Amino acid sequence: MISLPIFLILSAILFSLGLFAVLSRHSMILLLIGVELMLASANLNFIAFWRFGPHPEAMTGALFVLFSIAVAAAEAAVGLSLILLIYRHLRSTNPKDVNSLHG
Amino acid sequence: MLPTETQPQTQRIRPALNFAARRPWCTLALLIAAALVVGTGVLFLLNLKAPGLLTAALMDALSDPGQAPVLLKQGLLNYLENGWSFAPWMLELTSIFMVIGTLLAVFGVIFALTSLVERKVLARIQNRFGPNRVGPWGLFQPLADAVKMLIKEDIVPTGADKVLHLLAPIIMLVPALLVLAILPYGPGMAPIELGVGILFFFALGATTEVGVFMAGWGSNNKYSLIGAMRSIAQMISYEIPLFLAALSVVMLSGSLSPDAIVSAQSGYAFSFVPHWFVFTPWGFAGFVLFFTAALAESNRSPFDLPEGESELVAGHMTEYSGFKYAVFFMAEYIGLLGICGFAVALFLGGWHAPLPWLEWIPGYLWFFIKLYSLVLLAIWVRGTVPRMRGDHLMGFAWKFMIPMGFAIILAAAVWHYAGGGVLGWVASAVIVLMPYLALGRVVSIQYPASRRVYRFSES
Amino acid sequence: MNSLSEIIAFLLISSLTLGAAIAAVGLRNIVHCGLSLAVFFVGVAGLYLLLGAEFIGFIQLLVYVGAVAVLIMFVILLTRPEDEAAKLPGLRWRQLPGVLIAAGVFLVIYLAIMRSPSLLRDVPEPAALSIQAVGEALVSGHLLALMAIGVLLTAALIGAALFAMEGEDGK
Amino acid sequence: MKNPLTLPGLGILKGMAVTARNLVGSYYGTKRLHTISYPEERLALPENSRNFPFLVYDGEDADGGLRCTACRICEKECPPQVITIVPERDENGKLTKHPTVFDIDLNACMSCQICVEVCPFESIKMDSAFEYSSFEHVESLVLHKSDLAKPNSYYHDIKPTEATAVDANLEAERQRKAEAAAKKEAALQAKKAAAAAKSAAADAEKTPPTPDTDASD
Repeated sequence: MISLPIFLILSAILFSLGLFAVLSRHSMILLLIGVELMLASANLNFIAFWRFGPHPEAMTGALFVLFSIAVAAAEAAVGLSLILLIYRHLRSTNPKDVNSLHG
Repeated sequence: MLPTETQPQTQRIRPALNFAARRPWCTLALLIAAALVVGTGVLFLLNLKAPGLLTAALMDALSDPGQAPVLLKQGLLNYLENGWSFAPWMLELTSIFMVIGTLLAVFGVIFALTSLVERKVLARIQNRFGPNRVGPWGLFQPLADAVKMLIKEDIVPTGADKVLHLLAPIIMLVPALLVLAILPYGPGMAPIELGVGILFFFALGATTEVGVFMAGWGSNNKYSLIGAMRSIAQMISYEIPLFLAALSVVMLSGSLSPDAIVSAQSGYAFSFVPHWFVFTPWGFAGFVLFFTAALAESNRSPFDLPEGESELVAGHMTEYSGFKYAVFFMAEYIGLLGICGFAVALFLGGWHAPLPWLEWIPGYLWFFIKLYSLVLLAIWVRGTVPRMRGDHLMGFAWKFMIPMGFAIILAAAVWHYAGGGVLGWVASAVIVLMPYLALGRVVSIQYPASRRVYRFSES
Repeated sequence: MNSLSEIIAFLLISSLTLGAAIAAVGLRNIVHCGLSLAVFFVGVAGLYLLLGAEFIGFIQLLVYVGAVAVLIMFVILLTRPEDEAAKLPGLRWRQLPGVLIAAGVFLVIYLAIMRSPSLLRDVPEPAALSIQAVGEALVSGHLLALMAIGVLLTAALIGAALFAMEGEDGK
Repeated sequence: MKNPLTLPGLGILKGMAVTARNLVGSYYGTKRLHTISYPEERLALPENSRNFPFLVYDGEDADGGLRCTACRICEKECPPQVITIVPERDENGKLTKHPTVFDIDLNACMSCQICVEVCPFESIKMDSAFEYSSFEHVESLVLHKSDLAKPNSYYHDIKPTEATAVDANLEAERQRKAEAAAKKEAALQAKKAAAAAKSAAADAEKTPPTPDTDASD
């Protein structure tokens, strides 16, 4: 009963939720949370494919997730420090306020 | 009323406690009698079916004290299976609950004992008596504390985030308890033999920070929030040296499983020096580093400034009272016990006896003796070292402990490739000592210890 | 992977993950969003454990719950506007395009999954992810990627520290 | 770090040695211990320790022997107004030199000792007892005359020097009074004698003494 499609659908739901947060929420922190959600859903896909794939002994999915986690950590650190920097300049975390290069 | 009356006034204390306080031995005798009656009853009930198997289980356990808990559990399960014809899933559940119950009982007793011993030892260090009122030598003090905690009013601040305020102590306690599940108490006696035990331990340590944050933010109190922020910053900083120190052991034993690491430390050099990692230069340095970082991880003195009374009341626990505070307290102590258990497994040889002719003492006893020695050491340090200042704390973690962690890893690698021996000893000792002296010098120049000048209070 | 206990575990963990994810993107109090994200990460780690990747699961707990979620919470507290409570506006009509796009993406992925019967292959449970094998793979076949990750992490660390550091030339 | 060869962290080890010495040493001998097990053991209170006032009586009779004369000076002087005195009246409604009611409300007493300073009869003194804790205010902490009255021997027990000085004072006062009374008596006698002599002389000069005046003498 529990098989690959269930995990894929779960991760698709998570991905859509993340996408919604990125597109529609008025806070850069929530935007980042959305990105984290999408990354996590991609990781879940990788692990699910590793588990149900034809060659689990190659560990490709698992290793990719390891690297992905490291990259996500770096992304979160840089993204959050950028948010902090923007907040110091503009006293706001709303992406709509970051518009000084807006023509 | 005559003011020279010598009896302390106890008429309004609850009758049961009053009785216990005045007649400790009588109470103890009553408790033992009650336990005997209940135990006999249970034995009688159990004995209804297949008594032979039960006695066999008991005899089995008595015949081999080194494996007694395991044998007793197996015997009881066997008895339940054959005598009471339990279904497999019932057996599984019984087995799980037996382990959980034993663990909770043992660590509950140790926790209660520690809360008393800590106060006694600290008092003696400060040349006081310590708690000695409730029962003989104050032995029932934890009981009185528990009753006091439970009957206190549970206060939730008006502006608090009620859900977070409620969840925080639970989230603190659960990881602390989960750590106990993977400690190797004896040969083959780890409740869960997890291949990635060390990682499990660090992952649980990381989740504690969320609990601290929830407590700090949910209380809607500035002291709580500042204390929580300090606590989280400190825990993140000190997690790194903790991990680095553990990593050296993982590198040399080639496993993340606590059982395998303990097994890697068996045997004796010259038939009296045990092969524990603490008896190597890098291992000794790693142990000191691990223990220091463990003190900081469990927010204990001298790193207890998240709850520094003088400026932050009680840190993230400021707004907690009654049972929730008791849960925090318990989480703190169980966390300390767990982290000390890990130090024992990683560096002090786990359940192995320190001398070959002491091997007749069961391994789990050795484990708990070592565990408790570390707890006593933590109490001793608490009684000695004053609280650090915030910038010193962070500077110490990032400028001293983390570089030392890397040096220890290097030393462990050199030890591995030199294959121990004199060369390994000298090389790894040099690799550990040089950064130690250099960094110690840098740190002590950067944060010079100077006599404090009192501008107003001293004439 | 079809025993009753596993199915119950999957249902529990996946509903926890989903609920936490919905809370993380939908709640109005941003601190609650951050905490829900932490719960979401715990749920994903649980899914990894369920899938037999213990090592990845605990790494996920360590990195995401211990570091990323806490970092996000720190930033939330540091960027809290003073004048108003940390409340975000609720769902509005102009957020509809976002909802529609997300729903569309989900629909596409869902249809793609449903139309690939090859995904339904029943495979035996693979051996648990052994750390020795992972370590050997990391330092043999994937050495370059490992080094690149190391460089990336160092650069990100320095960059983040530089960004967050208050500069000499004002804010 | 003055000496560059000093190991970093040695100070902590030294400190731990000190605490270990205290830990072990406090079990051997009581020299190190700063505290005592209070209700069983008690420290001898210093003689000048003071807490709340009490009333001194002489002799065996706790009520009759009170030195207090119900002059109500202490009642007037008490800053927090915790003393209540009702003087005794005899059957004619005349004030006697004895209190019927002498209450001190310890809830508000601030142990200032002003009552002791102003008492002209050395009657109210400061007690050193301190175990007054109770579960309510009125019954246990408003002390009445019977609670307050303590014999002079108790006063000698808690404050020997002061009590001896007070006794000497009282004795001197008594003697001075007795002397003054005697002097007064003598003066009166002398005056009377002089008057008698004068009148006798006058009588002798003018008239013979009347039988009345003779009888009065």
